[in-house]
Amino acid sequence: MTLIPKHPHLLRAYGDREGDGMVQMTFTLRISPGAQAKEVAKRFAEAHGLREPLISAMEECGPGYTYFVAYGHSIHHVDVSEVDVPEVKMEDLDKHDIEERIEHQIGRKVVVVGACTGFDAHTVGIDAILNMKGYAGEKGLESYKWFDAHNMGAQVENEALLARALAVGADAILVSQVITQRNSHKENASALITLMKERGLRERFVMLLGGPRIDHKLGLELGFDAGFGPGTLPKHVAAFVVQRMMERKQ
Amino acid sequence: MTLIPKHPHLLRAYGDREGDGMVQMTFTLRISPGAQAKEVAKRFAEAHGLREPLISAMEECGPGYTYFVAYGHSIHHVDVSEVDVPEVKMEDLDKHDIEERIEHQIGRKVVVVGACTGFDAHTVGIDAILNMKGYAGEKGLESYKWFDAHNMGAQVENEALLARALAVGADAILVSQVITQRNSHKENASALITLMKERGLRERFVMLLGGPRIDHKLGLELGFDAGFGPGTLPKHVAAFVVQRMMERKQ
Amino acid sequence: MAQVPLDMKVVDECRRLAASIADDVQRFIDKHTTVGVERTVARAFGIEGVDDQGIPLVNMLVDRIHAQKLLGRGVAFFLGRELLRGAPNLQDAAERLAYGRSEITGEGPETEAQINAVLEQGVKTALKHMDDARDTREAMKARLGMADNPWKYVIVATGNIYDDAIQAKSAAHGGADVVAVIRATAQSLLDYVPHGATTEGYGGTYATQENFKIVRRALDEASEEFGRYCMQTNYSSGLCMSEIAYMAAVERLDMLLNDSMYGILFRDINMQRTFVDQYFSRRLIARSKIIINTGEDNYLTTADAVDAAHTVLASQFINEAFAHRAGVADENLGLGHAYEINPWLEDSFLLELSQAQLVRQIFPNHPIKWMPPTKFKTGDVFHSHVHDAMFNLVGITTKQSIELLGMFSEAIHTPLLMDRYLSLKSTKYIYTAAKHLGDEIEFKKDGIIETRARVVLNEAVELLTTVQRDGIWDSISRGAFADVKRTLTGGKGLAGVVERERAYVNPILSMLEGGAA
Amino acid sequence: MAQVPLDMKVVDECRRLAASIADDVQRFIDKHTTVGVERTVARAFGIEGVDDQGIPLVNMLVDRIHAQKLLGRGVAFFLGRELLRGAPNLQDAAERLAYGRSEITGEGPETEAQINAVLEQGVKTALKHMDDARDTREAMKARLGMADNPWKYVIVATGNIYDDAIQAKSAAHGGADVVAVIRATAQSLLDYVPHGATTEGYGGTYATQENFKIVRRALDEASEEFGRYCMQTNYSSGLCMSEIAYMAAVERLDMLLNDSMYGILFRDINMQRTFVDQYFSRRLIARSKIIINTGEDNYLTTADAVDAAHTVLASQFINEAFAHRAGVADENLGLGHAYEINPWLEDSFLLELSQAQLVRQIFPNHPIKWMPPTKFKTGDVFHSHVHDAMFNLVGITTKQSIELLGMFSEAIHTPLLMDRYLSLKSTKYIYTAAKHLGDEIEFKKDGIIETRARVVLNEAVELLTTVQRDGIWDSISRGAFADVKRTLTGGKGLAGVVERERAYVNPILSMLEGGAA
Ligand code: B12
Ligand code: B12
Ligand SMILES: Cc1ncc(COP(=O)(O)O)c(C=O)c1O
Ligand SMILES: Cc1ncc(COP(=O)(O)O)c(C=O)c1O
Repeated sequence: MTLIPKHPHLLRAYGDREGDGMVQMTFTLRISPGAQAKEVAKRFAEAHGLREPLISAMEECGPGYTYFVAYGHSIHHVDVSEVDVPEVKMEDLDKHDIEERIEHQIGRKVVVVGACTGFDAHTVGIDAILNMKGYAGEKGLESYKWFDAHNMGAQVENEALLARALAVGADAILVSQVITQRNSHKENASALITLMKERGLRERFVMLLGGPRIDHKLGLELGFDAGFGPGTLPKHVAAFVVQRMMERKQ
Repeated sequence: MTLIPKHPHLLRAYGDREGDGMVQMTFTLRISPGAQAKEVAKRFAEAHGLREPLISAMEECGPGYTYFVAYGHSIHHVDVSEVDVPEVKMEDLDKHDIEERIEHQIGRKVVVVGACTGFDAHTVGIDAILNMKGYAGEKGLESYKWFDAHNMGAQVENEALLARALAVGADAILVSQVITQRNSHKENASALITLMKERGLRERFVMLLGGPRIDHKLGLELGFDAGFGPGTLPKHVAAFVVQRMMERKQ
Repeated sequence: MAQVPLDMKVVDECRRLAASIADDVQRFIDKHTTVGVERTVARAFGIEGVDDQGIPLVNMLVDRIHAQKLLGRGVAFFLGRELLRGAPNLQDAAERLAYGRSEITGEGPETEAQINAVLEQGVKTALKHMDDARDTREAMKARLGMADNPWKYVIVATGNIYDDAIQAKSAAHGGADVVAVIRATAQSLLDYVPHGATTEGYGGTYATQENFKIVRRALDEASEEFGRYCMQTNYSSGLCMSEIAYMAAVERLDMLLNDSMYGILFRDINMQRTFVDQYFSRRLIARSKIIINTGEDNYLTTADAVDAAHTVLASQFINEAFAHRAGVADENLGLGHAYEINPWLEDSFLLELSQAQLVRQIFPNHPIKWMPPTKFKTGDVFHSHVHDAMFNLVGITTKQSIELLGMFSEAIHTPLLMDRYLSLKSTKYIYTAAKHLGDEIEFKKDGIIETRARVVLNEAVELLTTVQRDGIWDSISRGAFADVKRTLTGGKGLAGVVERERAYVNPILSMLEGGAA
Repeated sequence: MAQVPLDMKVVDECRRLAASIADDVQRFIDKHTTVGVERTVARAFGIEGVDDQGIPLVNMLVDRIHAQKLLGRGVAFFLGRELLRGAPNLQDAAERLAYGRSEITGEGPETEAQINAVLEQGVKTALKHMDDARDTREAMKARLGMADNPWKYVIVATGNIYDDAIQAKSAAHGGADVVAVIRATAQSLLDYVPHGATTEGYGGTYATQENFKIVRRALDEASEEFGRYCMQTNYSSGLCMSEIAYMAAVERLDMLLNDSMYGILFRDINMQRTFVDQYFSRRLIARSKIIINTGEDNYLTTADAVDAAHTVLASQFINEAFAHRAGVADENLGLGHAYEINPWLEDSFLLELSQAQLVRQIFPNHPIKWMPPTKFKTGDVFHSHVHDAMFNLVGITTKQSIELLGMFSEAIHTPLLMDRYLSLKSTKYIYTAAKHLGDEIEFKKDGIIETRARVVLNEAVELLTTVQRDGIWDSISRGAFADVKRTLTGGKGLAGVVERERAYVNPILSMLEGGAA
């Protein structure tokens, strides 16, 4: 079924053929399975813009609750030409290059402090970036000769993090946020920026935010210099920090 | 996240808490994975009415094509009070009751002819209803003393089916349609009804449509007396035919 | 290593019975030809083209001869005679016969020797065409290398050959080793092969020579790009079984769905027609070293997979016997079976494991084709995906050769691009995570798994005994396989079956049977 | 039956080393108490209520005594003394102490014998309360019957206890045997137990006595409706470990997450505090015949599951030794382990199978708790579902006792209603389809699976040898478990640890240690 003629910028969902708009949806409604429930589910799918929806599964997933699988031809599209997303811009340097650059262009160790803040106790991400052990076979910043990396671990309060950063004269602060329930990651992170601004300290540090649901766009929105998501490697972080320090120097 | 106050008739999706509207979507877009693709996918999800969409998976599923999994809070609802669906109305009779009824109220064997029509070669469904073997441990109409069941099998043309029904003096015609690609099930089935109407034969037979994507609503829409979907048992069909024959008598 | 006990005496007995069953049919085959066989001969002689109605020249040609009740002499006879009578080449000869004003007659002074002589070059060219394609394929395989077994086999079925090509390449990108373009619904009932590239098909795409080429090109590109030979397959079955086999041979397909009885049971094609057609198709296949996939898996969609497991095994022996008679080597004999037991049955996984292992051991050199769950699939795509995972696990554990990957949307539609991607991803995970499981476990003596294997083998030998006693013709009419009954003269295509005359000429077949270069 | 070879001499050596490690700590435990332990004693005496700030009376009480540096005498001492001095009952005694104007002092004429005598009734009531709850539970279990192992354990985590109750019932409807209400993020760091029904929590719901009651009611209903006893569990861990154990005991919980070292490693709670608290909590648990679930599975989220497998096993021996010292019987000792190996590692499934089987055999009478993959889960929910299926397969094959079901949305959010439903459905399928797989297979001698089991056991005994040599305190500070390092005086809650005075009074503990009725 071709719903709309092809257009280079207009992206529609692709199932089996260009333009078929096929998407799959899963949802639960508070209704018991039956002919009426099936019709309700169809209309629910239609409300999302799915044409000719097919309810392929309808199963009671709790007393009075039904789980549905729907397929349908989505009428929606996105104009790609309108979507412009910030991406972290930096050279793809390896550990060796980075170390060289620090040695020759900064001439002293770069100091970073990292923590998983608030009530968040998920340290695996920040450890992956900072600790010797590293991530995906790549050692963390602790292993860099020209980095001085402090990892404060989990459940660190913003105040404590800032105090430590000042105490060790950090160049960059690395914040990890994993728990996203009720947007706690956004709140924690922006609270730190607010705090720093109040104290006139925001510009003193390169601020990095990271976590499984963080991307560069969100990092910027929350007032950080960058945001890093899944798959980040220590060298990406190192490269970014050094590059940003150089930029600031100029 | 409560999006909209509860209302007894207004059904919203239920994820973890009443009113959260959480739904899951999967789709493919012709774009390579990356920050831009993720944003495009988010907007695509938003276009369907998903608030705060989260793109939880983004993987290249073919050169230049990306598969996405999205979660989001759907803003849509369905007003259940507006949804009124026809359901096959009949008594829940068992084989024994049905046999008795035919014996005493009709007094002769009920003749049915069934087929899987058009190019459709999926006989398992119609066999389940008609053949001795039956379905889900329940024997088919062939096993009924008071039924005379003719199963023409697969790939039967509408003309041939009608001719046979006339030849054996059938009371009911049973059509099975399994293949739904490009709506071929609807086309085949309604073509039969058109043909019968042209010949003034529509009212002569109880007409039943069945198949995995058939429901009563669709059966009626296509001009049949009833539509039967997944899980139909031979006794349902027998009961319906007998009941409809009695109704007509009156 | 996980092995079930095998009573080789019973296995040998099965093979002996199957041989006798096939021999009986082979005697029939050797006395008959069909419109399909003759059209194939014509195609092999390079005759091509369609008229303005889209009817292939080979159909016009053969039908005309058949209308005169002369097909028992073989189309080659007439083509040769036309050459002797002055046609500049075979194509021209065919056109003269097909469209010529004068009626075709059986009489003429031409001797068989003359006919054979004048066709000699045409026969050589025909075979060279096939052999060259085969050699090109084998060279490419050798150069690029093949994936380990089980090969990951996926289907594409958009209906539009150009979309198919995109999806085929995407499949290869996702790790597929074999790509099948599913055929348009009911093409098998057409008594001709459609022509050219096609973009409209229900439930699949028409098998045409041009379509074969388009997908082969896409997969050749994929093979080079991904550095691994990617296989292509289609269907040599239905009323044009042997024509498609020929087209596949010259277009370098790697596999073909090709069964001695599938058409009879599942497409209601006449059994005489099918047996004759399958023989010729397999002769071509054997020459081209194409792997065939037989269709026993289908039995379990109409019959119960626990009760009818032995019918699959019995049929595999029969398919093997037929294939041997057509010169197909064991290593190209992909016997089919399937994971179709009710998944909610207690220990269903054990029963599947048992059957898969049994088949593996009985046919150790055969590229066994293992089919996924379909019948018990529902529209719950999540659960369906898990069901397929268990199937994959049996596949890797019992070391199946070719595995058709299950799709989580099986009960809904032919696979979407992402369905196939996810299926490949899941399969790669299972194959990796359980790579050596089969080598690492053994089955308990006389346990559920061993016992089941014994029972199935014993039931198979019993069934074969009955079939051998009654003959396959009668057995099929009693519903021995797939719970389906077909009669000797029922079904489609019987009118296209012709007794060979004594002077039947078919130099292509002769060469194939002779096995000469 | 699938068994890995077990060198019982090595196993015995592990137990001997673990005993010695635990004995060393037990000497410390026996000399200390904590604010948590004392609050628990107060709760057991029936002291309840919160002030207008929501601060529990037991906290005010204990903190006030602690502020006077008198906690080493035990809260019971002061409560008893207050009774002797005229308080009409224990509640009143507590209020006088907590809110009274006059300073609390250590001096007084009251003898230990007098104190114990005046508390006797209170102690009896306290224990009866617990014992009654236990007996009610055991009777209900016996009447309704329990599901077969592995028990299907699922979590609910809406943050709102009323939603939790709905979801708990839905889970039971879908086949769950055990329902855990996940605790609100970081409750473990609160040095008090919140009060009443709660409707706002991040990542889970507060563990409060009222919340326990609400879910127990929902599960009692479910048990009756579905004709099968449905179990409830929560967390006895963090700074209020023993208080929660008491609350769980009287509210008829069936299981508790309770580990001797989890708080130290994963919540950075001081180790002295944790060791003392866990002992008292386990004394209560033992009395109530609650099944504990230890937390070794967590180690594999921070350390690599292949490299660190032996740390899990070593820790299980240590947890067992601690539990024995607190009177917990083997049949209530649900040692934790997990399926956390990188799924893309070749033969990862075999390694998981090996480890699961090894643990099963080493702890044959223990209700082993088996945790699903989490760390390698991604947001690809389809693939995640398959990953869980393989976990389920190992669970049924190796006959784990309690299986926490994986959720396909693990990497995204706490489970939605449908996620849990689908997980239960998939698990039922695997448990049924592969029910007797474990009985039907054997492992190849000296193969990958056997070798792995041997290696893990040997590495565990080596680790235990080191830990025994250095003591657990030092070992933890060197990162022996979970790749996490903690120091003797670091972490939260150290200020709440108090050396018992010679005249320390804790008649509840005495009774529990004495095992009297
Ligand atoms: C391991 C784990 C735990 C471990 C944590 C151990 C530890 N010390 O870290 C334990 C078992 C203790 C745990 C506990 C809990 N967890 Co937990 N946990 C996980 C799990 C399985 C994996 C997380 C992980 O380690 N990922 C691997 C790392 C390497 O990935 P990453 O964090 O994305 O890091 C990478 C990038 O994001 C980036 N990055 C990360 N941080 C930073 C920082 C900077 C500056 C930069 C540049 C880059 C960067 O680089 C890293 C490498 O590429 C996830 C589920 C999942 N599969 O994602 C749940 C999960 C995160 N946990 C969850 C929950 C709810 C909890 C609990 C609250 C449950 C409870 N109520 O008890 C508790 C409490 C924890 C607390 N107070 O915070 C939820 C969160 C739900 C949500 N979306 O809010 C999840 C999603 C599970 C679930 N479905 O419920 N958990
Ligand atoms: C078995 C099967 C086959 C068998 C059929 C054997 C046979 N003789 O029937 C074989 C292997 C031959 C086959 C072939 C093909 N199949 Co097929 N097949 C299936 C499969 C796996 C199961 C269908 C089935 O038997 N269900 C069990 C029966 C009992 O259920 P049922 O039909 O719904 O019947 C019940 C009710 O609906 C009702 N009912 C049905 N009919 C009637 C009639 C009346 C009057 C009444 C009252 C009730 C009633 O009662 C029954 C009992 O409750 C489905 C996938 C799936 N899991 O659904 C694909 C499926 C239906 N097949 C499909 C396709 C595309 C094909 C092919 C076209 C593929 C090809 N190109 O080669 C071919 C060609 C067939 C053709 N020309 O029609 C697609 C259809 C896609 C679509 N939506 O259009 C499916 C969905 C698979 C897929 N994902 O691609 N198939
Ligand atoms: C051997 C064999 N041939 C052919 C087919 C299908 O072909 P068609 O539907 O075009 O006859 C199948 C179906 O799976 C098969 O197994
Ligand atoms: C033994 C044990 N206690 C407690 C917890 C979690 O509790 P909290 O995060 O509330 O400390 C876990 C986590 O899974 C655990 O394994």
